[in-house]
Amino acid sequence: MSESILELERVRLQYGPVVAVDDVTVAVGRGEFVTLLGPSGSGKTSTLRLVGGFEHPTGGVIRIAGRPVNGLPANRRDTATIFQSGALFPHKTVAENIAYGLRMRRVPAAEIARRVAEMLEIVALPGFEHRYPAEMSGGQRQRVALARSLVVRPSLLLFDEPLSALDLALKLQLRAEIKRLHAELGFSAVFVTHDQGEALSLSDRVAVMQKGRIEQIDRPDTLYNRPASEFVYTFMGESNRLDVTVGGGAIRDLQGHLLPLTLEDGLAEGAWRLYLRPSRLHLSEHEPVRSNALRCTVSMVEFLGDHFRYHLACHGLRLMCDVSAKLGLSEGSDVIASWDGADMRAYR
Amino acid sequence: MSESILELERVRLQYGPVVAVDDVTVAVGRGEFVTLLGPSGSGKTSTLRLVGGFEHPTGGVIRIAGRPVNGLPANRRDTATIFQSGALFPHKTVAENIAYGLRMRRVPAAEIARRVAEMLEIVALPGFEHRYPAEMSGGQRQRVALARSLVVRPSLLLFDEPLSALDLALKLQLRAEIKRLHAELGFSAVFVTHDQGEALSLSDRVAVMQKGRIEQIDRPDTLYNRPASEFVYTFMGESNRLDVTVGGGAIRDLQGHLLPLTLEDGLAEGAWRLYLRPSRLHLSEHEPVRSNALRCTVSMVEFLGDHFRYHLACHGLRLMCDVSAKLGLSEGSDVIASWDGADMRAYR
Amino acid sequence: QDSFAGESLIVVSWSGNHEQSFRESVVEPFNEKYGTKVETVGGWDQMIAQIKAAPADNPPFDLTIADEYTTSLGLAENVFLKTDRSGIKGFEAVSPWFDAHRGAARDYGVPFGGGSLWMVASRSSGIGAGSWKGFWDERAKGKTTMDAAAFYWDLCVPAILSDRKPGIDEVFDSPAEVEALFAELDKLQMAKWYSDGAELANILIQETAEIAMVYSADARGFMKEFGETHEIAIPAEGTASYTNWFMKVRGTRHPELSDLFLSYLLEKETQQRFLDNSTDFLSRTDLTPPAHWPDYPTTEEAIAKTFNLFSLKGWDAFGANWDALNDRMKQTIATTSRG
Amino acid sequence: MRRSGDITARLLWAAGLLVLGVVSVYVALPVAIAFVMSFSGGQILRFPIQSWSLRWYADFFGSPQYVDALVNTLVIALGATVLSVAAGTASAWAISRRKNLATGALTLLHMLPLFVPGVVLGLGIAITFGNVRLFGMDLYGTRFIVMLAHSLWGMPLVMMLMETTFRSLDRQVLEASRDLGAGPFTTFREIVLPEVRTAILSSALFSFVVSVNEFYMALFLTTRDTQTLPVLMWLSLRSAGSPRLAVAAVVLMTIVLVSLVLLASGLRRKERVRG
Amino acid sequence: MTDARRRRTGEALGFWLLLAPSLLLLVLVFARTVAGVVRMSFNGWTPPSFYVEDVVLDHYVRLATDPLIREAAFNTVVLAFQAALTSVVLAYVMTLIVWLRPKRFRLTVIGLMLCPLLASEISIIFGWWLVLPRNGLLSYMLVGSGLVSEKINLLYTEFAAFLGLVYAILPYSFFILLSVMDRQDRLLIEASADLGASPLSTFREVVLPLTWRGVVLAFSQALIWAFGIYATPSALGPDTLWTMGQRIQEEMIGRANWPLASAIAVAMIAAIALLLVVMRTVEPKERTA
Ligand SMILES: Nc1ncnc2c1ncn2[C@@H]1O[C@H](COP(=O)(O)OP(=O)(O)OP(=O)(O)O)[C@@H](O)[C@H]1O
Ligand SMILES: Nc1ncnc2c1ncn2[C@@H]1O[C@H](COP(=O)(O)OP(=O)(O)OP(=O)(O)O)[C@@H](O)[C@H]1O
Ligand SMILES: [Mg+2]
Ligand SMILES: [Mg+2]
Repeated sequence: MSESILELERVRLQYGPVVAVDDVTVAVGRGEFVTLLGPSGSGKTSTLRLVGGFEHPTGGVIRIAGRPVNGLPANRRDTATIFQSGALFPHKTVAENIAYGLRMRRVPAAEIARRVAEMLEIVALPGFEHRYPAEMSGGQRQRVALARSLVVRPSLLLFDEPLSALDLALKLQLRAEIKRLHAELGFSAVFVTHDQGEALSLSDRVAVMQKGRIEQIDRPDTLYNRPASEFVYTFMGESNRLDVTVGGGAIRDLQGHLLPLTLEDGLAEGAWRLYLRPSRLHLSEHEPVRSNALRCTVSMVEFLGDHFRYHLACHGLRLMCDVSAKLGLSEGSDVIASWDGADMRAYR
Repeated sequence: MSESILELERVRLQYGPVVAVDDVTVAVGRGEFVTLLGPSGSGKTSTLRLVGGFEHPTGGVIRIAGRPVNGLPANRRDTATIFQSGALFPHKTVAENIAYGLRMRRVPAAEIARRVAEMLEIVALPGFEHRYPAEMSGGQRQRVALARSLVVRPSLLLFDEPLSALDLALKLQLRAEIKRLHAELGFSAVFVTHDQGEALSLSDRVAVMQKGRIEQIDRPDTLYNRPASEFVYTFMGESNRLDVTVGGGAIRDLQGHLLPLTLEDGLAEGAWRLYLRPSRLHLSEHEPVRSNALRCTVSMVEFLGDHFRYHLACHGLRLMCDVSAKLGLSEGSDVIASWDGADMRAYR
Repeated sequence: QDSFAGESLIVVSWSGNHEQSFRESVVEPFNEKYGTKVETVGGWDQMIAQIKAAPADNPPFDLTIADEYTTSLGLAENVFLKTDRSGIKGFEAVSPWFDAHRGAARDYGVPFGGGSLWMVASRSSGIGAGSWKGFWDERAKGKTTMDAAAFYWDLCVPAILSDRKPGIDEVFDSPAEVEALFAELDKLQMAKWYSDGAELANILIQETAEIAMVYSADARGFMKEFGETHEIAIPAEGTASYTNWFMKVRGTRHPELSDLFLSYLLEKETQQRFLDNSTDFLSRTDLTPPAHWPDYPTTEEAIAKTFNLFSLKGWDAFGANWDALNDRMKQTIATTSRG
Repeated sequence: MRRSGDITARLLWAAGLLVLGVVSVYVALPVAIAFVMSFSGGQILRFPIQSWSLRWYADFFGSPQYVDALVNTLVIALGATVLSVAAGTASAWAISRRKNLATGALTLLHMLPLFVPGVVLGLGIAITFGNVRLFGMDLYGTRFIVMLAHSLWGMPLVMMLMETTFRSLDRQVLEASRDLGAGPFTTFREIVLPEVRTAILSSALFSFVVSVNEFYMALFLTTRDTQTLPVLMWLSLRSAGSPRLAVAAVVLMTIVLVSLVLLASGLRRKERVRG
Repeated sequence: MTDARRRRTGEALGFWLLLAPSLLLLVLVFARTVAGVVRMSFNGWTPPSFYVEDVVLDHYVRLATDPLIREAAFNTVVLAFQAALTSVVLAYVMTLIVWLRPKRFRLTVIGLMLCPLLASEISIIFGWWLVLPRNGLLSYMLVGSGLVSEKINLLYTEFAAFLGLVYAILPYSFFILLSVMDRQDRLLIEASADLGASPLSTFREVVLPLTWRGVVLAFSQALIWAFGIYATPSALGPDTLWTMGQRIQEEMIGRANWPLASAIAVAMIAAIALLLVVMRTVEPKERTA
C-alpha cells in the first residue's frame, strides 16, 4: 500500500444532517491521475476538500504518502489545490502569486526567482510576471493558478473543476496543457469535474460519484464500455433509450410493436430500458449492416460540424444517430438503423 | 426588405474609445433563426443589446418589422430577451414571472392565467406555478425565462448565451427544446453564443463576429466547409495546422522536408498555413486511402468516449486524428494519415 | 375669571427640580383656579437664544424666567415686553430690595424670588456647611467641587470671604484685581469640576467630592436625597444670588393671561407654597420660614445681608472682561483639577 | 472542525474570541445599566440600587409632559424617516444609475450635513427659517421643521446605504423587466422595490434612530407643543439625574428595539417563503 | 440623431427629477443654513447681544491666535485619532471573526453592535457614569472577583473619555468593515493555507492587503464621527479636556457669541471636508480578480 500517494479509507463527511461524502474508499498511486466525476452535489468537491485539509472527516482515515493526516490543516499538507475560480491573490502580481508557496516554505529568493521563471516558461506565460490577475484572461489566470500550485512540487495536485468557467476552445487548450504537464512532470493528481469528456481524456482512472458514494472507479474505456450501472452509463455520454417489454421470447415497444432485437444474453421477462450510444448506430438504406436493426424514418438532420446527427423515429421510439459524413437522406425518407448487440446495454 | 423582421444597417456602437459594434449590416427574415457567434469581446452581446433597446447605436439604423427603432426604449420594442442568468424576478413565483409581460400589456387576468398555463405546458413545467426561482434548478430556471419571453409572442426573440451557465447534459437538453419550440412556434430569433456546436445545431444562419465586425454570415454547412477566413475556420472547430513553404512547385515543412501534398488550386510561392479538421483525416497502416497522405508515428492515443483521438507526429508536424473505432495501433507505431485535398484550407 | 378658561400659556422656569416645584406649587393650582391650560417648560441659558432664533411674532414661550444675566441679554436683544405694574396686584408686599438693584430694568417683569449659592458638606468630612472657608480646609483637599461652566459663581465664593470690598463686588473689578480671587481658587484642590446638576449628584453619590457648591434651584432636591449624610445650607458669611423675574416675551399672543399669571406669582399663598417646596427665596417678606430652612431671612436687613446680588450693573462690568476671565478660569481648572 | 496540532491557529482564535467577548460586554454594558436603573426606586440615579420599583415608570407615563414629548418624538421621527427615505432613495437610485459623471461630487454634497454639529444646524435653521411661512402656517415650532432638520442627517445615511444596495442589483433583471414592456416607473415599483426592501427598512430604521435621539436641533426648533423627549431629558440632566431619565431612555430604546425585532422577524418570514 | 438627443434629454430630466427632493432639502435647508452660518461668522459682536450686523474677520483672527481654541482643536484631533484607530482595530477583529464563522456569531454580534447606535447619547453617558467610578459596577466587579484589592476609579480620566468616544463610533467602523469583508472571497484564505501559509502569514499576506481599503475607509469615517461627538468625552473625561464641539456650544449658548461659534463651526466643517477629499484621493484602489 505504500505505492499509493493517497488513500481514503471509509471516509465520511457530514454537514449537520447532510451526508456529503459517504463511506468513500479509494487509493491513488504515485504518478496516477484520478478523476472524480459526478453530477452537481454528488460530493466531488467535498471529497477533494477533505484531501486538501479544508474539511476534516467525520469518519474514516485519510493517508497521504502512507501517513494519516486526519485533522492536519491545509498549510501542513503536501498537497496543492487548483480552484475553479483560480483563487489568485488579486493584489499580487503573477510572479508574486507563483512565488507565494515558495516564500512560505522559506525558499531563498534567488531560487524562487529561478523557479518562478521556469514555471512561467512551462505554462507558456513568460513576460506576464508583472501583470495583475485582473489584467489577464480567464485561461491565463487558470494557467497562473496551475503554475502557483505546481511550483511547490507537491506530492499531490488537487484540481477542483479548473476548466469549468472557461470557453470551449480555452477549455480544450488547457486540458491538453494539463495532459502534457502530467506526462512531462509525472505528478499525482485528483481532478474533479462534471464533464465526462474531460474525465475520459485526462485520467488514468475515473471515479464516478453519486450521492456522496463512488459508484464505480475504473479506467476510462472500461467505464465507458462496461458501466456498472445505468447511472454510470447515462452519465458517461449521450445515449438513446428504448423502453421495451420482454415477454414470450419477444421484445416489444410500449405500444406493443415487435422489435426484432437480439441481446447477447437473454433478458428476463418484464420491462427493460435499453441504451445505445448515438455513435454506435449505423445507417443504411437497404440492408442492415449490423446484427440488430430497426426500420426508421428520418425526422431531422442536424449539422454539427464534424458530424451529422440524424433524428430517427420508429413507431413511438426516438433514436439519434451520429454519422461523420452526410448521407443522401432527407427528412422523411426511410432508413435502416443497425447496431451490434454488444453495444447495447439493458437495465431494469 | 419588408420580408425581414430585423434589419441592421451600418450599425455602430462606441463606449467611449471602445468600438463594441463596428459597421454591422445584417437582416433577419421572418421565422429565421440567426446566431451571432464569436469569441469573448467580439461584440455579440452589444449587438443584441442594440436590438433589444438596452443600448442605442452611435451610428446606423435598426429596423424592426420595417420600422426604425433607434432611440426607442426596450419596453416599447416588440422583442423579448432571454438572458444568460435567466434574470428571473427572484421575489415573484414562476407564474408571476411568466405573467409579468402580459400584465404590462394589460391582458385580462383570465387570459393571462390561460396563457401562463399553456406556456408552462410548452416548456414542460406544469405544477411549478408557485415555486420561486430560488427553488428550481438552473435548467428549470432557463425554461421559465424562455416561457416568460415566449408568452408575450414577440416578433423577435433575443437569446444572450442562455445555455452557457448550464451543465453539458442540461445544455444539450435545452438546446433541443429551443430547436423544438422554434420548429413548432416559428418565431424569429437572434441567438448569441460562443459555442460553435450550439450555433451550428440551432441556426438557419450563423454570423461569425470578431472585433465588433461580422466576418461571415452564412448557413452552418457553408460556414464550416467554406469559411471566408482563417479566423472563421479556426473558430468553427478544432483543427490541425501545418506550417509550410511553397517553392519550386514543391511543398515543404519549415525544416525543409518535402511534403507530398496536392492542393486543388496551385498555391503561390511563399509561406502558407494549411488547416485540416481532425475528423477529416483517415488512418491506414499500409496504403493511403485518400489523395493526400503523410507517413506519421503515433505519439499518443486518447480515449474520448464516442471516439478516439490519435496524436501523430511527422517530422516537426503534429497532427490530431479522430476515429470512431479503436485501431490496432499502439503508441510508437507507424501509420499513414490521408485526406482529400478539398478538406484542406490554405491561408497565408 | 372664567374668561380665560381653556386658554393656554407657556411659562419657562429653570429646568429640573425647580421646574417640578414650580409646576406643583404654581402652575397646577393656577390652572385649577382659573380653568386655564398654563404649562411650564424647563429652560437654561439657551432661552434668549431660542427667542432670538424664533420669529418675532411667534416666540417659543409667553413668559420666561430671567436672572440678571438673562435679563441683560434679553434687554440688549429687546425680546421682553414692559410690564404695567398698575395692572398687577401684590407689589406692595414685595421686598424693596428687588427693585433697589434693578435700575431701568425694573419696568420689565415681576420679581418672583431669587436663587443663591448653597453649600453642601458631607457630615463625615467634619467640615460642615456653616462657612465657605470649609472649601479651603485641609481636610477638603481633593474633595471639593464647583461649577466648571458658570465660573462667575465660583468667583463669588472667595469674593464673599474677601473683605476688600463689600459683598461680592470684587468680582466686578478689572481682571487684574479679580486675579486675587483666582489666586484663592487656585489654592483649592478639586475632586472634579462639575458641568451640570446631574454630574454634581453623581459626584456626591460616588463620594468623589464631599464639599460642593450647589444652586438653590437644586438644593431642595439634594436635601431630600442627601439630607441624612450631608449638611446643606447657606454659610454664615452669606451668599451670592440672582433674582428670578418673570418676563413677558415680545410677540406673546396671551398678554392678558400673562398679566393674570404675573399677579398670581405675587400672591402670598402661591409664594408660601413654593417656598415650602424649595430652597429659593421669594419676593414677599410676609412668608413663614419652612421647616427645612428655619433661618429663612424675612427682614429687609437679613435679606440684604444674606443675599449679595450679582446685579445688572455687576454684569455690565463683568461682561466686558468675560473672555479674559474665562481664559483665566481655564488655567484655574487646569491647576486645581486632579484629572 | 477538529484542528489538532495547530496551536497558533487555536491561540489566535482564542484571542479573537476574547476580544469579541470583551467588546460585546463593553458594547452591551451601558445599555444594560440604563435598563436596570430604570427600575430603581430612589430619587436620584445611584449605584448600587437600594430599592426596586416601577414608580418612575408610573411617573413617566403619568406625566402628560413626558407622554406628549414621547408622542412628539415618535411623530417627528416617523416624518423625518419618511422624508429621508423618500429623498435619499430617489437620489441614490439616480446616482447609482449613472456610470461616472459628477456623481462623486453629488455623493459628497449629500454627506456634508452629517459633519455639521447639531447646535450649529439647529440654531442656523431656526434663524434662517424662523420667519418662513408655508401655506399660511408658521414653519417655526412645527414638527415639520424638525422633521426637515432631522432628515438632513437621515437622508445621507439612507443615501449611502441605498446607493450600495442599488449598485449590487442584478442589472439584467431590471433590463428583463423593461424588455417585457414595463416602463422605468413600473420597473422600479414591481422589481426594484421588492428587491431592496430589506435595505430600505434598515435605512429607515437608521434615520428613525437618528431622529429619535437627536436633541440639539430639536431644542432650537420646538416649542412646548412640539418638544421632544431627548430635549426634555437634556434639560433635566442639567439639574439632577433622576431615574425618570433612565426610564425615558429605556422607553426610547424599547421602541427602537421593538421596531427592529418586528422588522427582522417580518423579513425572516419573507425569506422562509422564498426558500 | 434627434432621437438620440431626445432620449438623452429625457434621461437627464429623469436624473434631476429623482435628485430633486434631496437637492431641494440640501439647497433650501442645508445650504441656506450653512450660508447663514458663514455669514454669521463675519458679523461683529458686542456683548451682551448675540451679534451685530457687520463684516469683520475678528473671529477668524481669534481662531488662529487664541491658544485655548488651539488647545481644544489639538485635544479634539488627538482624541479623535486615538478613538478612530482603536475602533478600527477592534472592529477589524470582530468583523474578521464574524466573517470567518458566519453562522454562529453573525446575528448576535450584529445585534450587539447596534446597541451604541440605538441608545441616545444621554443614556450612554449615564450608563458609563454608573460603570466607571470608584463605587461603580466595574469597580464592584473587579473587587468582587478578587482581581484588584481596592476600588478603582476610571471616571473623569482621559481613558474614560476615550472609552466613551470609541463606544460611540465603534458601530460605524464595524459595519463598514463588515461590508468590505463580506465582499472578499473566502477561497483565497484556503488557497493561501493550501500553499503552506500559516494563519498569521495568511493574515499578513492576503487578508490585510485585501481589506486595507476598507480599513482606510472605516478609519476616515470613524475619524469624522469622532470629531463631531463631544458631549460624551466631556461628560466622562477630565476637567481639562476641552474640545471644539464643546467650545462651539459654550460660545453659542453660554457666552452668546454667535459669530465666534459660527467661525469655529465653519473651520471644523472645512477641516472635515478637506479630510474627506484627502482620504478619497489617497484611498488605495481596489483590485478584484
Ligand atoms: N458547507 C456546507 N454546508 C452544508 N452542506 C454542504 C456544504 N458544502 C457542501 N454541502 C452539501 O454537500 C453535498 C456535496 O457537495 P459538493 O460541493 O461536494 O458537491 P459537488 O459534487 O462538488 O457538486 P458541484 O459539481 O455542484 O460542485 C451537497 O449536497 C451540498 O449541498
Ligand atoms: N458598458 C460597457 N462599457 C465599456 N465597454 C464595454 C461595455 N460593454 C461592452 N464593452 C466592450 O465592448 C466590446 C464588446 O463587448 P460584448 O459584451 O459585446 O462582447 P461579447 O462578444 O458579448 O463577449 P462575451 O462573449 O465575453 O460576452 C468589448 O471590448 C467590451 O469590453
Ligand atoms: Mg464542486
Ligand atoms: Mg456577451
